[in-house]
Amino acid sequence: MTGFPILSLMLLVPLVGAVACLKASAPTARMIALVATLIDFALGVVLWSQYQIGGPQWQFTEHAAVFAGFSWKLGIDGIALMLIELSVFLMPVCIGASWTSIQTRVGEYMAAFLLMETLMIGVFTAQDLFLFYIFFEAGLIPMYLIIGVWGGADRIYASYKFFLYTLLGSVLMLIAMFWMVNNAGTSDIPTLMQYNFPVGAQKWLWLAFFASFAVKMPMWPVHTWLPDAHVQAPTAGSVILAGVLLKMGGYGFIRFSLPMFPDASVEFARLIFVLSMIAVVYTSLVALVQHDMKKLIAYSSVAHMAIVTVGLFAFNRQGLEGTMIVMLSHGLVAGALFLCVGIIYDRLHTREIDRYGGLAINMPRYALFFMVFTMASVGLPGTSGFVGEFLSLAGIWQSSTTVTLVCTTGIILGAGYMLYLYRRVIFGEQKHADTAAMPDLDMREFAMVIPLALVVLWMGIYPESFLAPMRNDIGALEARMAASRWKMANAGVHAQVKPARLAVAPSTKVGEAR
Amino acid sequence: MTLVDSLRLGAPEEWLSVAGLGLLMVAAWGGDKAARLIGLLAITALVVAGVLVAPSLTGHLSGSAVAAFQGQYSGDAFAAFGKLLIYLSAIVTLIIAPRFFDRSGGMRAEFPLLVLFASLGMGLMVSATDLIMLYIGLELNSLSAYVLASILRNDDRSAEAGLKYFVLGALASGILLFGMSLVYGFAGTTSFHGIHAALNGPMAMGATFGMIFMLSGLAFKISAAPFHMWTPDVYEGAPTPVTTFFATAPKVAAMALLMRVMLVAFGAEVGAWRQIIVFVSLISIVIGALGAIGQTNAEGGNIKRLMAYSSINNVGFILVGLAAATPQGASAMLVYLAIYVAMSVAGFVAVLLLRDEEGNQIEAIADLGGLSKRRPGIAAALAAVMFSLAGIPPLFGFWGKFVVFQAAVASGLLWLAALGIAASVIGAFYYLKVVKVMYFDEDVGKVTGAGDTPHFALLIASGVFISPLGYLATPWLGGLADGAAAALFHVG
Amino acid sequence: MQILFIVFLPLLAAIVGGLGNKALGNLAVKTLTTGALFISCALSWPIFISFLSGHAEASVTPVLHWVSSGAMQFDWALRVDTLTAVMLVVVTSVSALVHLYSWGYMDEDPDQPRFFAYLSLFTFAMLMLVTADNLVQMFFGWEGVGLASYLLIGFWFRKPSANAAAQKAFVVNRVGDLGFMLGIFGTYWVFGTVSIPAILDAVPSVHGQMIHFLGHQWDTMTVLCILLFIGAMGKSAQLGLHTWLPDAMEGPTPVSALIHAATMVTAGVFMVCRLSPMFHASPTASTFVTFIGAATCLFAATVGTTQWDIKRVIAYSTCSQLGYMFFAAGVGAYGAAMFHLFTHAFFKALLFLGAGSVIHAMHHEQDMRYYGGLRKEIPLTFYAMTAGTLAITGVGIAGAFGFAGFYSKDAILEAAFASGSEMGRFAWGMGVFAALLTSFYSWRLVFLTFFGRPRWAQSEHIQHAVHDVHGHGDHAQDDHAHDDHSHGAHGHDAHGDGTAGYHPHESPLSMLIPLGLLSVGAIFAGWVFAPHFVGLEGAAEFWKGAVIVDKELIEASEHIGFWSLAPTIVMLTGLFVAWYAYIRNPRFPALFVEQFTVVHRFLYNKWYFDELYDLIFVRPAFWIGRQFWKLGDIGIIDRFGPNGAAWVVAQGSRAAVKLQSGYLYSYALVMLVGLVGAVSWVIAR
Amino acid sequence: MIQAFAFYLFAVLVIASGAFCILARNPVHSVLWLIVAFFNAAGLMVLVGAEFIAMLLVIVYVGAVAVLFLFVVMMLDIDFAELRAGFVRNFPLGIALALVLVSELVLGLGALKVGGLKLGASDGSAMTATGQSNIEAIGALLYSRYLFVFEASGMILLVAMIGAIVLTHRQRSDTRGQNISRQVARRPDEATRNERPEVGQGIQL
Amino acid sequence: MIGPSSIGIEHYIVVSSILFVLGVLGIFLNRKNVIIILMAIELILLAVNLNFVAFSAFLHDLTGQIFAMFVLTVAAGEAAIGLAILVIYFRRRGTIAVDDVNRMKG
Repeated sequence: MTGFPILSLMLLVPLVGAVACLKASAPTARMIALVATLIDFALGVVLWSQYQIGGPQWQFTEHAAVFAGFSWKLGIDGIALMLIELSVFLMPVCIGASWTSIQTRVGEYMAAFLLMETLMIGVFTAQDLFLFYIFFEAGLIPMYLIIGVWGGADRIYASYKFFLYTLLGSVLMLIAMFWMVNNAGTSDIPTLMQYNFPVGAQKWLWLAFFASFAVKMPMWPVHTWLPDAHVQAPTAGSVILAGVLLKMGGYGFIRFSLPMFPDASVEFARLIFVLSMIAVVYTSLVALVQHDMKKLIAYSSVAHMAIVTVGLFAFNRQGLEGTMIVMLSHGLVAGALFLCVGIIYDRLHTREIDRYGGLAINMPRYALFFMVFTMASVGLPGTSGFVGEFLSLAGIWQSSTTVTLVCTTGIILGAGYMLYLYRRVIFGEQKHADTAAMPDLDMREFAMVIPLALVVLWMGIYPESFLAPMRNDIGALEARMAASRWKMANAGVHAQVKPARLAVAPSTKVGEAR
Repeated sequence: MTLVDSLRLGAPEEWLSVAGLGLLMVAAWGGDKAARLIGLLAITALVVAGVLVAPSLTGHLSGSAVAAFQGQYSGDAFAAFGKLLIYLSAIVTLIIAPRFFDRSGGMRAEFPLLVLFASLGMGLMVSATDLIMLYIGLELNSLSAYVLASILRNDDRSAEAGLKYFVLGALASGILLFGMSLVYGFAGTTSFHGIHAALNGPMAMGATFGMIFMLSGLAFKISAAPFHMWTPDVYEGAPTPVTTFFATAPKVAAMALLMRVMLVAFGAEVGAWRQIIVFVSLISIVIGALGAIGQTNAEGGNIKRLMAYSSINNVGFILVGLAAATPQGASAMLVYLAIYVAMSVAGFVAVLLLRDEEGNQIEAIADLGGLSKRRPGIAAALAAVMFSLAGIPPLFGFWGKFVVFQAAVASGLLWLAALGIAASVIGAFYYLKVVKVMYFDEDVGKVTGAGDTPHFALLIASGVFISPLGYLATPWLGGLADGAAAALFHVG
Repeated sequence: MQILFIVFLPLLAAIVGGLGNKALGNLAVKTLTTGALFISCALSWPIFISFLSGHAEASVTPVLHWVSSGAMQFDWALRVDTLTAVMLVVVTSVSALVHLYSWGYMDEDPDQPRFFAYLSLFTFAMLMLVTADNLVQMFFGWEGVGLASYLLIGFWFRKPSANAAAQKAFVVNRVGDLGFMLGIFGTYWVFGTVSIPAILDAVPSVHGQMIHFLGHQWDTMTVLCILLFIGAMGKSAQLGLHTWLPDAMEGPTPVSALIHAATMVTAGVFMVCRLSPMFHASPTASTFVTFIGAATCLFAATVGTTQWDIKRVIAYSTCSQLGYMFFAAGVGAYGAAMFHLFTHAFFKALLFLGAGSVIHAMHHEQDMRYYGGLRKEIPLTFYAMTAGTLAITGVGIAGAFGFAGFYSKDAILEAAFASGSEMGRFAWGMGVFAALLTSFYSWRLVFLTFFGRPRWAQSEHIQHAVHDVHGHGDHAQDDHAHDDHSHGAHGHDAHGDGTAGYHPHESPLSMLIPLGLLSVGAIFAGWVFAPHFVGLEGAAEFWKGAVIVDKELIEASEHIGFWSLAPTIVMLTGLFVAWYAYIRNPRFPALFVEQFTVVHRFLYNKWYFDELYDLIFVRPAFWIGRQFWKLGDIGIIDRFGPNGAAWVVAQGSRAAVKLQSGYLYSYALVMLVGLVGAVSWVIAR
Repeated sequence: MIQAFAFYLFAVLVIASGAFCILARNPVHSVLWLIVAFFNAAGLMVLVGAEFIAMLLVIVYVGAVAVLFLFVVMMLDIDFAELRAGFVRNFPLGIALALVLVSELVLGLGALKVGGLKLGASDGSAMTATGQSNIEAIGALLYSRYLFVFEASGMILLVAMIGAIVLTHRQRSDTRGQNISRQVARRPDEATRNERPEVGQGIQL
Repeated sequence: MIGPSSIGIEHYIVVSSILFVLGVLGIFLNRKNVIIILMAIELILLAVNLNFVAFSAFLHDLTGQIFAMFVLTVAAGEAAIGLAILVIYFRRRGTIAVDDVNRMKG
């Protein structure tokens, strides 16, 4: 790679934009925000094109020891790359979503969002444990303000819950980080990913990290902040919350919990499985009975994130790769669904499902896109939702069939609640005059949903684009987990009963060896 | 070491004494009209004292090279670190005072003098390596502080604050003294190093009692629970510049003193006091948080009281570093103190800038509603202070907690760290509440008025320091703190 | 290359037509989609014929890389072999005809481009399904047709019943898909691949292996096959997962013909046949398939005898016929299953389209009680329906000529009988009894509809049509409002003949042509293709291993002697009973119902499956969901979690405030407490 | 024997007068009891040979501090009748705590006698030289070794003075101060004015 | 001069401890008068001085007496300041009852 600090630049651009927005008038602030996010998106595209698939594990690395105790160390692997792409892709959409719906304190709003972008990219690029933590945690502030200042009626409760819940989760992680750095003598993430902590300590460390990531994901039963936060946040806030912030939890698992504490991960896999199974069924059923569109989608997010966790803790190639695709896909799809809700919310200012109905009549284009995202959400093959769910569930089968069965029921329940939502909102007769009078998508809204829909289909039809950069990294992780499982099984700690692997019939498609 | 050498090491205190006496003359002849001039001169004197102190900060001298007056006084880097922070706080106090006192008939000429003498006393505190020196420094500071608290003698709250502060302070110094007498008796000496040498091995019950009493007395000065009760009332009642002073300089001095006593005098008996410190630390964190939440919930919640509880809370965090009882922990405490001073300054300066249409100071939290619309700059600064106090990255306040907990974990105090940091979440609640009032609530239309340049300069300077930019100072700050802490642990 | 066009032309048409919707206009979209389908159809037949003549070999056309995740690799690829070729012609032919039919049937619908786009989209998905080279692509098609089905059932989305039916179809299918997905996972786990040929090659190596599933050890192939079969059950509406199919009749009739009769619902059969080596390797799974098929066959037939809705009768008939196919596959007669699929596609599409024509004529009245005497009004439809009925009831004389169903159904029943297994005999019994019922309800349909006196007057639809001068009433969409019918405005009281002054008209040409072509298929498909599909000599050569051809079974089934006459006998019996009950003695059904109220109610209410599912799945799901939400999330997690913590903190804060009483002595006391505490701790230590 | 008698006498008296001091209703009585306590404490100090401190106690405390207290008590003009009697709310708890503390101190410190109360060992740098009187020895130490602290304690007294003045000194508006320099600097032309009023008009001031 | 032999140091410690606790009690058992609180503080300091002097004697070390002298000095200053504060408080509020000193709380 060139020595050009492109990652720092990506962090800097939104930050500069944020500062500029603070004092700008509303229209200027919007333009600044849009331009800044688009520049970052362009940089993201450059990043992707420059990323060497099969190259070194860590690319675009930067290092500057300007701080005491930790250093400014950036760098990405394929996994981080993909999540960065997701972030920079969603940000312009978020700005677009806020274009007209936010009318008060626009400058500050845009600044908060741009700050958010910096922090999100920071989370995915940080290669120093503490730098990661700072980015990870700092995101709370802008999000708190976004929910609290521009949110709905119950925004205060929601913002508190969001903030304190996630804070409580992550502070324990900080303690664990101290211990790790103390023990390993470095806060360098790539080094720590190879470091073997004592098995006894791994458990506590794992639990501490788990506290943070489980809240962030969120996993049952610490998910209750999510519906509140989503419902109260402005549209773009929900988009970014569902699109990127939840992914930080998954990213945390894949970057920290698994490679750093492989033995503990193996031990606690069962816990994860149980929580995830509950989450899938529980939150899906809860989603079924919601009256508030955003709440419904929020609960569905919890269910989808449960697939992520089980996929991760399958510790195999399909599970891990599937998980990553689920995360990317859910980022796009849940984001898009929140966007769709936002679009009609802007028109009618209610999220009550019963207030809508028959939108297919006056908003056919909207209905089309909503359908695309609904189908992606229920995991229709050909959309991004399928590839991820399919791979991760296929991965889990190799760990536990019971878990697979229970988690796969998510596809039934998911179809149930999403179609029920669709049916009540889009189909049926037009029950209210104001609903019937709502105009179809305008150009701005088109410009937001079309790219999302295209990427959703792209990821569904040719996911190789997304899988290829991550392949080696996931391969390395899989190898590390496999070694640990072997170790644990030998120690008799966690011997999963499974039939001996049958002779693999030669595949007609010859690919790389497993 | 000759007396001349000793006098050279004690130059900052000597200079401040001389300057104080000189300014006293000015005050005697000039009266209150000369108050501003005296204030300026006092600032100058403090700056000069700072210049005198600065070399030893990086001098890396330790041991006998910095021990003056037969080992009663130390001019080491640790003392220098503390003194610089103290002088800085005093300077800030003197800068912000005149405008405040304009509302109540102008600043008294004695005000800068008292600040000066208090600083002198605190200088002695951080330099003290002997119980007598400790006591004298402490009392010099305390007596000045009692007067400062009640200097608005036409104000009910100020008088009450002074009274409460005095009575409880005297009780605390009584306890401290009793402890010192026991320590003296059972160690046979008043010198810190002597005590260290005497108390090596299983500790006599009497000495342990003495240590406990001393600890209690000092805990009062740093307002650690359960010796914190005076803090909210005094913070509220004292004039705001004085509160600013209380929140910064004496905290630094008393904490530095506590560190020296615990780590030097009782440094061989860590096992005897660590658990007490752990307990005090945790209970301070919790009580501070709970009390502050009480302020945010109550109708008449007062921002100064809130800051008081916040200081109790923060002291709890600082003590986590003491529990570590390592150079790393000491260094962390110093870093935390430096950041805490900046946060307090920023917070109180912001509070000072808030006035209603009639020019009265605004102290009720509820009156901050809509501040973000009326005075976005001040609101942003106050929000930054709040998030920083809560220890949310990327604000610099996080760094203080960071180093302190890192030190605790490094010395094996995993549970303390876990509980402490978990309790910090409770604290986050009230900081959020203030932000909520400023940003989410309706405009109550009370806040107006503008500050003058010095205030804004201070606000910006401290604001920048607690902003993420502060992290750029971490190597520098950490280096100085490490040096200072190392001096503390240098035996001999 | 050919195959690429066949598959992707419909997709292209769907995309262009769907997105171009308003911009292109009705005619353009209709032409485009129908044209694309006819081209596909035209391209498909040569492939079929080449397989028929034994020239073609199986081939795979790669399209695009799809996913590779470790050993889990699969591409978008189009496989063409005999099985595919059969399906290709079925799908494209029926689809093309249905497209054409819809020109007439949907003529007055305001939303035609959408309809045609959906139809084409469906065709694409179905083609992807049948050309799948790997299980995942098959699943893609599987779900794709599900989506299209969902969209088409809910095409008239203003009707709540249509929406409910659409959702039900999707969700119930998902239950099956759950099994299918698990089956794919398991297959991948066992074979390390999802490529169908590779799996089928490896089947023998797994023989006798055990697999760990849900905490127990099972025979590998049995588990996999049953899981996969659950998928098939969902899609093919087998007993237990059949409930969506009758409701799916809420969709426009061409949809019923295409999706819910000829193609999509047979996907399950196709899948079983496609994976026939797997099923063949597991006797247990095959038995299970047989049982489900036989049970469905009988169940649906019994229900079909009591329904009044013309489309529902045909729907249950479909369900029943699918049961035949499955138990054929279950006993190992995959060729017969496919053959029945093939012939069924023609005659069932024909029946549906015919019914559509009737409905069209009867102004969207679907209740057969309000039909009668239509033979004279719409003769062409009558002939077509009769041809279809002859085909489904299996009229024919062995060795001479028979309608399509005669060959395929007989082949199935004979194979079942010949299989020798107990389950095979059971299936045979069920099948024969179902054949009796089939004959009865099919002829019942014909008699009720076309014979007897008109009973139209009681129909609200007809009355509506007669009275509503303005044509379009509040049925903006589903009401085609045949204004021309109401011209002349005879008062209904003036007519004592039950017509209410209504004159049904024969359907337009665009609808009649498909009827005609399908009639040809229904009449001759069996006679022409039987040797290839199920013939003793032709079959192996024809299938070329695409499905397992059990020569012994075919051999044996040709020698079952007297028992081969059973279907014919029951067919005639059914015809007679129907004739007696609905023409000779029309009061007989009422008497029968009176006599056997319970049985009738049981059958009429479809064995109460819907009610049962509502009771044990739907309602509990909502109830539990509400409990989880209100009691779990709000009542427990929030209450004892964040809100509980907040409460504790609030209490603590209150206590802290109280402690800060303002009194000096309290403060001193607290200090003393601290001091004493510390001293005590030291002493106690 | 006589020492022991003196010790117990002084000890009992100092404790008793201390108790009366805090329990007396009338603050004047309290001050007097305090003085008694001081005297007895001084006696105890004399018993151990610290004559100078004992004298200091009497002179400084009784002579200055206690008198100051009396002065303030009188000055504040408190309506003693209004002073509420009785004890505070947490009286039992307070007493209990105090008892616990006393017993802990007495037992913790005094009980060590069982094994011999082991005091620390002085380093001998501040011992009384032979033949040196108590006051001489203290003086010698104070002005050499503790010079710096001694000076600093002077600052404390200064601060106390400043503090007391700052707090209590009032510029009385009803008294007229004399400004000597102004009086001296006053010139005739500032003080007098030559006016020539016209008839019928007064002087305009 | 009475040597340590006749009356042990522990006697002095006990006396001073009791005196100390009496002083502490004086602070928080009293709701009548702030002046008494100030006197209680003086009692505490007296106890401390007693301790210092006793230890000094038993250690044969004058530091304790020096310390006691400083304590005396400071106590005098403290008394002055305390009374001054009391005076201004009384001027403002017209009372020095301890019960009334609770304008600020919470």
